[in-house]
Amino acid sequence: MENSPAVAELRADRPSYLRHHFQSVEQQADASNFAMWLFLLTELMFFGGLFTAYLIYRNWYFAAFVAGSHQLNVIWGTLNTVVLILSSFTMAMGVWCAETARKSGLVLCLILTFILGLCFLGIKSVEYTEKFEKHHVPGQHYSLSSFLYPDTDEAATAAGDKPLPLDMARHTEVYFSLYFAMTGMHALHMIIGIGILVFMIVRARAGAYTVGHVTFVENFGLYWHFVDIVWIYLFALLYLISRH
Amino acid sequence: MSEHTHTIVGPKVYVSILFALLAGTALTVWASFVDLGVWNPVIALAIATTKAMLVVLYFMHVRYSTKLTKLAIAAGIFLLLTLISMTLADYVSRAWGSW
Amino acid sequence: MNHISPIIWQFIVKWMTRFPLFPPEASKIAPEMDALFFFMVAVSLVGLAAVILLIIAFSLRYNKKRHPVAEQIEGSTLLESIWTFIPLVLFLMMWAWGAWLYFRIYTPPPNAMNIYVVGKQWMWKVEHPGGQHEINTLHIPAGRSVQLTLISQDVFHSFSVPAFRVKREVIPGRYTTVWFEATAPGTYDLFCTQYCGTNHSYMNGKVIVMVPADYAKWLASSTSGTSLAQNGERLFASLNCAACHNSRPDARGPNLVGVYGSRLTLSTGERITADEAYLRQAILNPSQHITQGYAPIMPTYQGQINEDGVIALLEFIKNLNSDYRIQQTLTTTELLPDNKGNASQTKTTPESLGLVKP
Amino acid sequence: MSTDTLVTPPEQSAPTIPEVNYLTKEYGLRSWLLTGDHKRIAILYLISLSFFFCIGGTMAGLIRLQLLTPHADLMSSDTYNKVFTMHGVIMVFLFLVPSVPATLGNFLIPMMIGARDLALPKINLLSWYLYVIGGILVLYTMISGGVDTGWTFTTPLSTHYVNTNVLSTCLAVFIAGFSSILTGLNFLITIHKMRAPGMTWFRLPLFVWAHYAASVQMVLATPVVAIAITLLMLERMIGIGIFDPTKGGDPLLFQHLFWFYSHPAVYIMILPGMGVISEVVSTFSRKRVFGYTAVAFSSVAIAVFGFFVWAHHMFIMGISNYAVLVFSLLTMLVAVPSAIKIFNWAFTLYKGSITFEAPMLYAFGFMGLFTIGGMSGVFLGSAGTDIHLTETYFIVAHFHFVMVGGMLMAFLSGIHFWWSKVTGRMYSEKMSQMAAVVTFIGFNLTFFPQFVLGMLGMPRRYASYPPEFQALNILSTAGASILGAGYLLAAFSLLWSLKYGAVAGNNPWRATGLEWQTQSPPLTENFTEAPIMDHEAYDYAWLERQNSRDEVPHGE
Repeated sequence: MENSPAVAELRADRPSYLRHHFQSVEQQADASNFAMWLFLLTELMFFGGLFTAYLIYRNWYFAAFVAGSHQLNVIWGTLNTVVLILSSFTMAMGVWCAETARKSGLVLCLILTFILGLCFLGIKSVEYTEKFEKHHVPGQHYSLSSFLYPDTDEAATAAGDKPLPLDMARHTEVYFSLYFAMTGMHALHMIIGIGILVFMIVRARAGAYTVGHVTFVENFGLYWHFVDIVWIYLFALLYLISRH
Repeated sequence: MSEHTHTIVGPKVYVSILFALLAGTALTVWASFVDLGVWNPVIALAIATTKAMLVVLYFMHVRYSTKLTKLAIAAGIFLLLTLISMTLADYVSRAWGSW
Repeated sequence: MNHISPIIWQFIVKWMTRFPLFPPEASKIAPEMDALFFFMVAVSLVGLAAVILLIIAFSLRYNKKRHPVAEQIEGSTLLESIWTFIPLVLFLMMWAWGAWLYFRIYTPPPNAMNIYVVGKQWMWKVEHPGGQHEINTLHIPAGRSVQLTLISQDVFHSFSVPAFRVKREVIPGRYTTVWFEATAPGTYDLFCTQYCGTNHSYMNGKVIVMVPADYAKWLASSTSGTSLAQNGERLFASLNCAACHNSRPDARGPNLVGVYGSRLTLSTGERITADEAYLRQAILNPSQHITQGYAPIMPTYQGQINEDGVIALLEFIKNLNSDYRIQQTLTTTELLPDNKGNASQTKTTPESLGLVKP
Repeated sequence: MSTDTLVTPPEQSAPTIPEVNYLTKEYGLRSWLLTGDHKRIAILYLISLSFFFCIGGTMAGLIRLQLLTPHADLMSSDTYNKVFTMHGVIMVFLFLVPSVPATLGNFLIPMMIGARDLALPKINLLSWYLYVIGGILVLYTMISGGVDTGWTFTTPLSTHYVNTNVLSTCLAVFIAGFSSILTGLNFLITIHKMRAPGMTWFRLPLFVWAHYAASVQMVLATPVVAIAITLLMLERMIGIGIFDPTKGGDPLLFQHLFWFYSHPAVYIMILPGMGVISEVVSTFSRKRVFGYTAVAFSSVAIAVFGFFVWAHHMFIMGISNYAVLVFSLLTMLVAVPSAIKIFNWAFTLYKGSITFEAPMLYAFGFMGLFTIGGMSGVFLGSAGTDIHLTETYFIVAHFHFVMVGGMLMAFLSGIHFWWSKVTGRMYSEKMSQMAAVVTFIGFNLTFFPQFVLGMLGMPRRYASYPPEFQALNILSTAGASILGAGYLLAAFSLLWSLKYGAVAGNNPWRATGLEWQTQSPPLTENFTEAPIMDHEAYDYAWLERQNSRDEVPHGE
């Protein structure tokens, strides 16, 4: 048992973060990078179910989807898109800082990303509050008045909505079901991401990611960018395509 | 995957992508207020896809990644499109009636 | 052993008669279904026999005792192509045959008589056009194509008559149809085969196939006095449908006379056939089903009439062949359900008409 | 039956269990519950899987007892509904989906490709914990009143018409699904990135190919059921209307999303079993698998085509007739690769040198039963016959032939085959051979009558049924008791061996896989030095050369 693997682990050329079952740092980085991509593919399919539902019901209840979409605030939506793109940029810069071993730059980028993420959620909660107050949250208290009597509703008047027939107005609930399901799932991913960011900021300040082992930062970057991409599509589908 | 060499993408690329994304956002918001009929959703989705491509290729480094990563992403997107198109095909052809 | 065998024999005979191994073929489609079924059984048996024979033969010939040293063989492209190609051809045959059968079973002939079936937890309500209502039984004549128009009031059910080899999912919010032509008079099982909650296994009944003469007698003896169409006419009157659908030149709604089965152009430009499914949608979700040339002013009746009411209305619309009946709904108050002195023998309440209680 | 053909490795006259191995490296509960070792995690999975299999099996027993008589006299129909739902949920999500991958796959894939561990050991452990959490939620559901939606959670029944614990069950399925995603993800990365030098794709054992194919499906299909179930839970909790027909939603959309996973799920269940059979048939014929490439690619073909056939579960449910045509055609295509596999296994026997140990008997059982199960699937894939046969006992018999006759036989075959690698000891050959035969007989007696019942039209999920179906149901219940006895016997043989089994040695079957070229039970690191693959898979000539040199390649 002299040449037992325990001995091999202690070889000098193995950095401390290289786990025992990998042959080289490259192999380890490759594997975890690929793992992250596979995980993102599962996320893609997860949101894919929602997009499928969205496309089907938009085809069925076009008028309801247009009217529902008019209830969303494009300014908030655009602002959120910009915030998220900026956070994606700061995250990408963070990855670069980690790769080039710039510790303070990394910490700064992560903190900026964190703040921008919170901004996004803040804006989202403003939007949700608006929906809640107007009784546009699906369920027992769902109200049709914005769609049956658009004159009484600021957003609908601004968009020049005509009153929807009752049967179509009822289907706006499907739109808002999808709106809340899609943006809710997205926001959930943001919240998880922000949680991980806090953890990373603490670790980055301790210098964990600037000694050559940057896989975690890179993988988190992938996750964050993916969340950004989902939002790019949500913004187009929910806010924009029924706007004119 | 011996072809893999870890490419570090620099700030210059990131900044230019950032501006491209912001420009895309401005463009898509502007386009959405112009009445283009059936082209509105098409343009909105085309711009969204372009933005997503930029993010995937540069922010997510896929342009510099291994073939394996590219293949995996292609497989995922293909399956996503399968899910959407085959399900939609049922819904669309239901309206054609029976035979 | 001698004194036991007759007992066993009797036992077997009794079992075979009491417990059949094959369902009766009681519809025109059943032999066609069984032909494909037995074709598949035959193919399966051949395939299974091939696999089992190969295993047994090789096990006997090439076991360790007889054949101590294995010969390494890489494979054979010829064999691979054989067992790719032959199953593929057989499966494609089954696909084509099956698709043709599917087409036969779900495409009713044009002259089929129509019966409505409403599924709800946990019973089948059958409504004949003549006004006969049944629960968990379905009387039909032999030798005539019968189409069932099925809908569920709550969850998924499935209408299955094994002796006819037909089955169709009963879906909430949408009509499905199935048809059959019973060939042999008798009583057959009717099952709900889609799991639908606690009493799923009690949601079954009988299909009673009668010779046409008996069926005519049954129809006469079990009528409720008002046909579905008459019920629909009352509903039409009480919902004041004729205010718009009155076939006058200045009418706000399209003329309904002869609309059933006709080709319509919708306001979206789409061309559709006005079948049961379309008419139902036009009553419940009118804004998506506006006929070209009319304003989208029709209110929805979702929540005001239940599935029975929709069926009655449909039956009324289907049987509309002159303006006269529509005019009558405008002028007579007799038809209104709250009129106590109406001519109908049965007491009519809003619920029995198919209106939902406010 | 040649019971004594068990081959002792030539170089080991009196093998002993090595003192240092993955089981003895550390002791204590903590060393198990916090382990990153894929082999220990496999054992954890094996124990928890067996536990849930026992519960699911008990439910199956109750179902069969209930159906002994036409009336609902053992249980009320309400209880019966809960029992069969639990049986389905436990067996599908907690047993069949993780069965071979999480136990044998976990244990063997790193060893087969010459790696020290799966790529992500912590994720692997996490997947077990998720599995356990899912399992506990199912147990909670069971104790707190059960759930009666059927394992398919059909909307709107599950959203608006039952008052049982749908939420906790759905959450359990969601979490168990996550566990399955993580397992599949781990396999994919490991197979891609961790292969030993010289281990090219076409030198991989077919077991690994099959797991690769199944993993692709786990990773890409499972999230779709996750979103379907999430929407279902949201609909139940706060009343969103995506599947609710009264709000304009389409309940068929739930079916689409549910079956988009649950059809590939049956391939997730069966493909790893097929991998086991490839190994076993090759080893006990002492011959390379006939048509290695064809078998490897047929696994991939099943995985790919398996994604495009989901709507064949909805032929009578009101999808468009055109969709029926297309999905029926694709279903026929996916049947072909399975036929290819069966014939290749049969021809692996050709000119072999066959012995009949228990794993081989189970494998023969698999081949026969899977042929029947697969062919009956064609009956259901053909749109016309599907109308009559679906939703009856025919479909119950069909998937039990594939899942129990196929998957469970393969699982037992694999467990017996690799038992010596896992524990270092041999099971009792006679007992296990008997168990294999008893299981086979019991299985056929249980499920074959159900084909006839299905043709007669007996609907599934019925607590009581018309009396003319009783005879066949009695037969089925009688068979189930024999089947149960077969399982108990197999379990007894395995458990008995833990204490009394003969010490097996490194390679009792003289098999060629890398996992056999190391000690049993293996070291925590699997190999003392990184193995180099310098021969093709199933190269028995190479093995002979190694043995004639009278040395064991690794693990002295």
